Amino acid sequence: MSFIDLKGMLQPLGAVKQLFKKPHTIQYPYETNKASDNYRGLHFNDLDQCIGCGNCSTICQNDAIDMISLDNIDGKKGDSGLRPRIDNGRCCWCALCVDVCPTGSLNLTKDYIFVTDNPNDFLLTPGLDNPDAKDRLSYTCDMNTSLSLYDRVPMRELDGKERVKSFAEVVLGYSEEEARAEADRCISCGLCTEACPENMHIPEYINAIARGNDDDALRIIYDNNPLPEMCGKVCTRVCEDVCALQVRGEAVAIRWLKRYATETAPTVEMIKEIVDPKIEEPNGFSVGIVGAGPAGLTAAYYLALKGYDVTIYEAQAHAGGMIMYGIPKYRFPLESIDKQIQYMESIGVKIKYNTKVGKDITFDEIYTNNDAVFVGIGLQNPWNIGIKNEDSPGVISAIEYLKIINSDETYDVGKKVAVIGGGNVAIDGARVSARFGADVTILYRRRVEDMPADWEEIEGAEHEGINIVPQAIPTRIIKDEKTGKVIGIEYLKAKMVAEDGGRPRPVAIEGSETIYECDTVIGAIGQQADFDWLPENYKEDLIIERGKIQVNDLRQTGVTKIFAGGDSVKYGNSDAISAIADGFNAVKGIDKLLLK
Amino acid sequence: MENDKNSQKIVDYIGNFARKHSLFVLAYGTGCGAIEIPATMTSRYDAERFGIRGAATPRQADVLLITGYLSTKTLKRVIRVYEQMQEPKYVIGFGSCTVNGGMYYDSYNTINGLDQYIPVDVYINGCMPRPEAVISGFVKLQELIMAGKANNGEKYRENLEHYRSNQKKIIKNWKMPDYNW
Amino acid sequence: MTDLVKENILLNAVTSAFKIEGKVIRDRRVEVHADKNTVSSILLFAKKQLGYIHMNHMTCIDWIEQGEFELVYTIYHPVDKLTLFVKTRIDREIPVMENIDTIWDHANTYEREMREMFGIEFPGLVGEHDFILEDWDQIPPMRKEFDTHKYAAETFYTRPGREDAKDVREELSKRSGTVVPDFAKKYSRE
Amino acid sequence: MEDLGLKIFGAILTTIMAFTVGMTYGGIVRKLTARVQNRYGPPVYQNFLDLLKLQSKKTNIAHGFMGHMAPVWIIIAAVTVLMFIPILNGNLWFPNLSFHGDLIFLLYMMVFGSLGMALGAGQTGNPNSAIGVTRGLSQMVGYEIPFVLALVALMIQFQTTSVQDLTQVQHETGVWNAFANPFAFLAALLASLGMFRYSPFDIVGAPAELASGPVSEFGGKYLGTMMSGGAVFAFIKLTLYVHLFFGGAGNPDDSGILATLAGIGILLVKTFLLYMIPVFYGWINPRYRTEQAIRYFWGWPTALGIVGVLWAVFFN
Repeated sequence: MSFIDLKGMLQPLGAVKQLFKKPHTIQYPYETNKASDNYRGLHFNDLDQCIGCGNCSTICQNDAIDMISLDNIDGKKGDSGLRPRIDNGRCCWCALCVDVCPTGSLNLTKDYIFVTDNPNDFLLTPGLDNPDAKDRLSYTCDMNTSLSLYDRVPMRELDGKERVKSFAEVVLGYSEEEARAEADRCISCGLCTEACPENMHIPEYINAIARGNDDDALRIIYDNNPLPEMCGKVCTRVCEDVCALQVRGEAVAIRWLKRYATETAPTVEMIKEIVDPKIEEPNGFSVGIVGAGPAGLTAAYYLALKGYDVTIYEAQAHAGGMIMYGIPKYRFPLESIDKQIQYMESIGVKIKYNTKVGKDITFDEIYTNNDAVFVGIGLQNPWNIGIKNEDSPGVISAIEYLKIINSDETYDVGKKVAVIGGGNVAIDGARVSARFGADVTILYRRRVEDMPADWEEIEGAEHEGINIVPQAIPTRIIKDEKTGKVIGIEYLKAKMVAEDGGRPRPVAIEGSETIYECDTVIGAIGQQADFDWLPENYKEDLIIERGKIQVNDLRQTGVTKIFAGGDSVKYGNSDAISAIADGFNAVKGIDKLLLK
Repeated sequence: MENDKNSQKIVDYIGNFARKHSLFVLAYGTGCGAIEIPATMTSRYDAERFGIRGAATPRQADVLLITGYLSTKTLKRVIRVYEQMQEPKYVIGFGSCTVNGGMYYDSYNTINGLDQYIPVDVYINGCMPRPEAVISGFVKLQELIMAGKANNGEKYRENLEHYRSNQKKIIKNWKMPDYNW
Repeated sequence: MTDLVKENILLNAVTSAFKIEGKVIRDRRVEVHADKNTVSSILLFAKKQLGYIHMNHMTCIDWIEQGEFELVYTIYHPVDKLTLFVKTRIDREIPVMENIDTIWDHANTYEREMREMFGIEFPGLVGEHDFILEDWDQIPPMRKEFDTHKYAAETFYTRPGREDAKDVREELSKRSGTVVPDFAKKYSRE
Repeated sequence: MEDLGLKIFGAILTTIMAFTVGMTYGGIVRKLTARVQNRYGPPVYQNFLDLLKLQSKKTNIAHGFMGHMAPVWIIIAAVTVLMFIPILNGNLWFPNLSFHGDLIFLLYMMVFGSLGMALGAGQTGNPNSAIGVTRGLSQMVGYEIPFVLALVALMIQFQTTSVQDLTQVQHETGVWNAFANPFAFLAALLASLGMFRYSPFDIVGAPAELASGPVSEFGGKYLGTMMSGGAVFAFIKLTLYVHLFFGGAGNPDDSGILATLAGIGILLVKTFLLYMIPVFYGWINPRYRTEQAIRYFWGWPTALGIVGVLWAVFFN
């Protein structure tokens, strides 16, 4: 150590040179600094993209997010009409709300400066109050960083080659772990409940499954759906179309979860034990029900629970209506139906089989002997295809065909089959034919993506080797001159023409006639109701328009005592869950009529 | 008379101008925001450009910074500090906690709305606000001072009853000296 | 992964001396479950005989369903670098625990905190009652039956302007005209 | 009578100039400090704004008689001392109340301000003030010793106790006292570091730990007045040093306008350069504790002071 440390004394003089450097101050507010790329500033919500599921509000640990209704936003199916509003006096910008946003509409921006002298200014409706912030998004929720689980737990199925060999059930069902994992994906927003015609308590029972309480789940399901096993297998599941997760990923498998819940109670006794239905004392009223389809069964079940004396008159040997005779057994096995019917009967529903109204019993008799009548006859008669040689042998409607097959009778479809139509019934007909070893082709007027059938069904059909020819308009059926049997079908290729305010319309291309050789033509272009059994005097009062009975909200027809539901009324789609909803609502109507 | 008014205006203008450009800040480091004050003073953001400067005691301070949540126990000290400050005085609330409780909204010992207990001039949004936001808060305060709207001390004196009753609701055992202003 | 030799030796030493249960949690962490009366002798034994000269921490867990408070004493051996957790359970209705600030002076701080936050009495504990809380007149706030949300809502001011908030599930039910049954509501989102 | 009128005018002029220069130097220092710290810093006139604001603040807090008197005391001490400081050597416009022995008188009077502050701070009863005052006085004891030694050396060397005479000597011989007795100069220079209370000797008013120390109970007008007094004191010290060691400023034979302005210019340059020494020392040094500060002053500066005295005794 030297006596005088010259270097040490002079080194600090270097500080002076700082005097002549440019300061590195950011002269805010005259200069601005760019926020980092994923800075978590104020929120921005794309109001059009948002579906108001309220997941952000639920997750918020600080209770900072409210769901409010805005003036210019109306709710629709799949959109609650509510939008989040952030209380910036609570928010701590943890961005959990962004991470869980299933649609990715809620994001954080680079704006972080918000100064005010009024503490009530801190309520911010993102998107409405800062519409220009869209350009400054920073912390966004993409599919990789999102906390939502977008991928559905895959359902185990029989292999396509395996399943064409028999009518064994294609879908194998979820195991317990799979069901819990799938149920965990649900964000419990409840958007599905509105889409469901029956307004089932979907988030509640899925939550119950997720928490491991299968019994509770089953009870919640039976609260407003007495045919869950059927719904769990063949429901058209409009709920899944509006699932919040479906916006960016795959919807929660609501149908399969319901199926799982019903599988936890494999016998009638177990159902009864778990559901433990509370049957009220008989109230002295009796109700007659025409048709043991989903609508009739539902009405019967809830009426029976309420203490009514219920009798169902069914023309066929089996109850279930279209689910019994219209749905192939690989989708919905016979024992499942039987279980449901047995459960119904066990709580006091009386079903008279092989009793066709108008033939075995008159409608007048039912009408006069009961305090109320519920009509759930469904659509029995197929529409005609409307082309030449339609009446030849070898041409059959899908409904008849399925009915024959489901009645354990046989029908020879030959080697090659053409199916006309793109609905679920058409696919059913095609897949059933494939199980008889036939080479099946579906002819559909529009594109594949326009087909009204379930995408799962279409996929299933493709796996089973069924050929789909889209944009094909059948013009005539060719029959063998000698035997009169069908030998082929001629169709025109079509091109899609965009139409104002509607889906694209197929227009036939002249001269593009193609002939497809086949042994059987199955027509599946829709059904209509059969009202022949109804006496003329009722027909007038019931008000039947375009083949459908007109009813009010409570499914009451023009005749006070007569209620109607199912496919044959104007309400809803032609599917089972709508029929169940009709039955359920008719119970309310009957209750209102009789008990006041 | 008119001449008098004008001269008063000029005096006010000069006074406000001086006040605006000379803000002695007492940072009452209550919460997370205490860490943002040194950052604001660093050469990167350089709050001293605006004449903002730390004051160590409430006697010298013009601005009281409440930098986050206040527990009921801290509130006592804040009220005392605030009352010791000399008029004209201003209060800046930092972050969510001073507005509506922030992430401590359901805590058993954290107050939710600061303006119930002492009047607040400017709130800065954030949790916590970045130094830029803090500076923008000061700029806002300067605007208010120049417009003559920052009359925090007056507000407190006039509504003393209201503030006192709110304060006593939280601080049950009131043993605080009364100051005469 | 070590073979946990040191840990097992410690566990045996403590459990065999006092005939109590215990287990090795993971490397360098050992816990023993003691009766409330033997805690101080275990701590003294650990301190004097085994060299656990430092008390890291002392905390309390409210097991409201079992009606018990669990007290955890965390002590540390600075040479072996082992941490010993001595756990004991006391009755929630009569929350009295032995005072151990004669063994470690700084236990006083933890005990005063617990006295205030859980209402556990430590006979002979020196110190003012107003330690962390001032003028507290409710049940001790860390007890689980104390509803802090409710207390905060009643005591502190909540800024108005958020009354128009709606619940998504209720709004949807209202729109579709249905009611979620009570037994199902417990599975609704909160 | 004409002479008296000129003297009164000169006193007022001196005070205004001392105040303005002192405040401006403070502002410049803040700006330069900011630049050294790589930032822009406040404008040069910031100190005036601060003062204006402080004077426009309401001040309702009373701490008893000494509490009120302390700022007044400081400003009285400052102005009084100022009257005995030659601003420009023998200039008619800046007369001063010099007399033989005024250097000794100044030595006492310069402590007067600090004492007033100490009494005021004591009356407020704030413990921080008490600690601050203790530290301040301890530190004063530290730097007074080399400072007094340096002045004694000058007194012995030139056989006078008048500031005016010391300046005149330098003017006549043309040799600055800084070179006539370099040891005394160095001792005084190092002592001045403590006098200006820049870092590292700023523990007296350490804001973070002592809440600005002695002035912690003084706000508003009190603080403003103290600030003005401090600014005047800074000018006093600088001018005194310039006149004692740097040959003073101004020509005693010419009091014309041009010569006076030139004199003021020279004074400003010299004082500013002198002022930058403690400021620069402050930029590059962290803070000393009180005992470190005292050890510092009683080390090299005191030794240099003693050498300065010996130099004066034996070589002249």
